[in-house]
Amino acid sequence: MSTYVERFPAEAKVIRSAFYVSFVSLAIGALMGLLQTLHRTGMFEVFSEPGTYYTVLTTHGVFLVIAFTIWFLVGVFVWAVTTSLDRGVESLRFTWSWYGLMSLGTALAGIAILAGFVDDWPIVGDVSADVLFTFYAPLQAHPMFYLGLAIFIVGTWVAGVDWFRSWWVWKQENPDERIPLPTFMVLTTMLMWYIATLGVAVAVLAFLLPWSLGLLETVNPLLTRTLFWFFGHPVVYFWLMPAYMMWYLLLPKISGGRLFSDPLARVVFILFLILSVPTGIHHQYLDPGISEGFKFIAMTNTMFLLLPSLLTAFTVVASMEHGARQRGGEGHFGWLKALPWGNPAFTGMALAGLMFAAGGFSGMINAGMNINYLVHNSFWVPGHFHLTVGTAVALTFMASTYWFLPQLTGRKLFSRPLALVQVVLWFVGMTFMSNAMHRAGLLGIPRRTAEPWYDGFEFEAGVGSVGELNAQIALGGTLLTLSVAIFLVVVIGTALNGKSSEIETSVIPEPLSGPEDSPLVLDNLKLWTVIAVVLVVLAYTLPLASIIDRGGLLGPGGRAFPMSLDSLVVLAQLATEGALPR
Amino acid sequence: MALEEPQQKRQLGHDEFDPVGTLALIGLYFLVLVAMWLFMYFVEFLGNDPTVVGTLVTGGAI
Amino acid sequence: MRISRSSLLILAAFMIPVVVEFRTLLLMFGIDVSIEAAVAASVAAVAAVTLWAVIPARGDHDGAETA
Amino acid sequence: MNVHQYERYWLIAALVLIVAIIATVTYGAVGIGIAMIDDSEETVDPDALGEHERFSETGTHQVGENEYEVNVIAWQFSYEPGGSPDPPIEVPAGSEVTFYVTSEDVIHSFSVVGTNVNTMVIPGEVATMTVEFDEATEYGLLCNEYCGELHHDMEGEIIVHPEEEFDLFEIPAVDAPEQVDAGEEAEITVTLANERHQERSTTLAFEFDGDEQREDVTVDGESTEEVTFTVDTTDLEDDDYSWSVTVEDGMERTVDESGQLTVGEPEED
Repeated sequence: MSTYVERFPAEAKVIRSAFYVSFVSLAIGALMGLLQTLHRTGMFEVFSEPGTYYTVLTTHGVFLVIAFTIWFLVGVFVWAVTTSLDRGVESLRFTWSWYGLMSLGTALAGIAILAGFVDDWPIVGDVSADVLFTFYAPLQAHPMFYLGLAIFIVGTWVAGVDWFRSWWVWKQENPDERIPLPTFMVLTTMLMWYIATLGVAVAVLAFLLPWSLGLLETVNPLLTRTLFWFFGHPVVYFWLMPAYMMWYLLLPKISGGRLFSDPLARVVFILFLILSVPTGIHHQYLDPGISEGFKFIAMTNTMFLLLPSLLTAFTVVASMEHGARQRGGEGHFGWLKALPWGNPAFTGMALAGLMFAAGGFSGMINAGMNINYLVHNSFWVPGHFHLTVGTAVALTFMASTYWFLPQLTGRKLFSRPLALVQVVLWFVGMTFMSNAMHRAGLLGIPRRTAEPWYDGFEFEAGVGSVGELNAQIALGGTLLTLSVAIFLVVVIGTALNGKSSEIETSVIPEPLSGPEDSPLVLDNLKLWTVIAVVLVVLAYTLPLASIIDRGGLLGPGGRAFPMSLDSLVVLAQLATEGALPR
Repeated sequence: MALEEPQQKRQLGHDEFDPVGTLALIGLYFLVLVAMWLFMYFVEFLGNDPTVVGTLVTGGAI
Repeated sequence: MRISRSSLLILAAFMIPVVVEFRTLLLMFGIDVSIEAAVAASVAAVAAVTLWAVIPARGDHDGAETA
Repeated sequence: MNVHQYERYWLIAALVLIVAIIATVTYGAVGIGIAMIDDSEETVDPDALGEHERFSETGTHQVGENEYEVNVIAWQFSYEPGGSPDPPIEVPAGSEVTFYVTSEDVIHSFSVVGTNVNTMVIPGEVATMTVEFDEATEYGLLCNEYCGELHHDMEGEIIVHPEEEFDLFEIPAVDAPEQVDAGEEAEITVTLANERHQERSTTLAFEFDGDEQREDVTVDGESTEEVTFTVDTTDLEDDDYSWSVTVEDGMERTVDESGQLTVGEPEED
């Protein structure tokens, strides 16, 4: 009984079901990415009506960073809790209930977005949600979008309850044991998530949903925006912490070594819990209505949030080095050759980590308060997050799928060489794309823009030309799409593969320095939660109070601008007003 | 390609293992970070004039 | 093979950003390398590494163990 | 807790890096004087910007020796002034310019291409930025925050004129008769205001029935001059004639006034 599916067949089914939703979202999102990259670089005029670009962009953003990532990570968390506590979920019905809630939410929000591709629907009329991932009011989506989002998030809350419940029952039976590391990681991540999602829950339930239903006439755009970023920054750690978890648990094992330090892994996750949320204002460095002092505080918190990532870099690389040395690696750098580069799960995660080192750097620039003038909302920003969520997280998830799938299905991976080519292709494609995006951003080329070419001026490339950068971006984006296609082929191929008995054991080796070396206080989740909440209160009370005091709960401004206006009407209005020269 | 089974040649315990390779790699990373930060701030950012200044600091005099 | 096929693949992948960014670096110092030349250089570099990997090293029989 | 010696080194290096980054940014703020967009302005009602003290008068205004204020309204999908159909934003070189930018609809940005002048524009809030423009040049202006279907068309221009060529003339009033009897002279008196704080000269071009009269005028700083153009109607038939007066100051922004003069008995409708 070594594979996961043999030990927990019912849970394996839950995880597989979550993964498959995740992969379908990945396929849809990746296709949208291809359309965007070709259109906005001017390689092909994909959209005859450029407004469609924003429907595509919303689909790309929401399906990838919300659906693909979160559906995958809930699957991983079920795996982590059940294997490390060595017990199945307490109630399968309960588990499927959060699965159902999340599915309903995904379907509602997804349909609202995809409906934007068609101008008019019978009976319901115009449905769309071209508001992008950030849905800044006063741009307004169809109520179904906000409702779907809310239900989805409630689904993740219930999932968290499921895992806390497992841990609680386990604790009653094992009162003196340390929380196993994988469960510890799940619980701290979920605590962070509960705090973080309060912001978006308030924004959606108290303001945006009633407003989209016509119950409120106006909202305060700065307030809903601030509440979004209260959630919008920590959500990146909700994606990242499961990727870190893979690096802490799977990378050492696959490298043939052991985790370097269990206590430091715990410290890292605690730092994420307490520091992730009071940082969101760093996305608002250029927002009027928030004082410079609050921005400075957000920067300080954000910079200290580098610490857990920098610590992770050391611990994870050291664990890999341990594996490499056990496999006979020598020298200061020679040990790198002894790593299992032929294993797609290893190579994918190692390359993801490497690209994250680069993404970490551009993140430091983003987090710098005044240097933000240089890069804010420029193409630099998507360059950055395609390295973080788009590679550190996405490539880690894909690579770990190559390890998970055989565990979850009992079937051998369809094709290791193809899988290896897939992860390497991602690395190459992303190198081209994100490099050029960063450089294009420094020229002032904006993000989120269908056709970033203008009548009155041109962007001046100090080095190279805008055309070269666009070509690199389009080439990179195409390679990435190809990579996703290969990934899906491997997944489908594996699902159709025959059962195999040659699958390696799912047991994670003991860390070099185990939990017995770490102080007990690290496991005091109550304490860390209280500290996290206090820090959030300190960081956010005054800015929020100031925003409400200045503009009021429901204003100033914030009259609805529904994104379901017929585009032809808008165009006609503008043409008659002579507002547009083109 | 060979089926995976770590071809372990030796066992290294906690005390026998010094992550000297990691220290070397991460030391290089540190130098790259510092150099890139200085370049981005002082060359790319401060060289991208004009920049938003405070009226208090300049006192309105030029 | 001196190194395994997978190692060769990784090595080739690593060379791509190096060549691309080396061109950017040269441009910053005023040396303009055309795209064609950069592509040719990267193809040549990958070919050289492949050749080096495929031609067996004298007296080296377990060089392909790293996979 | 058992932390390896090397990991301790790294922990210290990481903390040093973090503190050094914060120190650099602090130096930029305190040492160089780079200010952040902040909450120094009161909120405004985006639906009533026409009645707002500042935003009812968009455009450039001189407020000190070398200090100017530019009031801009961003809207779906242009800037007033800055983008079509409005003229570009015009300021003089060697000046300190404070932009006050707000939005009358959704969230936009006001981003000067190739510079660090960049702010979000949020309805209800006013973004202020003080910028020193040293040289005469032109900058592109764009919106880098998705603001709707035609977001990618939202652009504008900032022209920095040489200081000695920059004018801020207005025509606050024109005193012109609506009707004169045939054969009489009509006097049209144009009040020309120089809103710069320095004395400026310009030319007024007056056009009446295809004939042009030009008059060079010099106006003291922050004051007005009256210029009178005389029209002789001796040879004109009874009819309605239109006139216009234009300030020829080389600015992109056109300052002009126009009206009608009826010669002879007004037609009774």
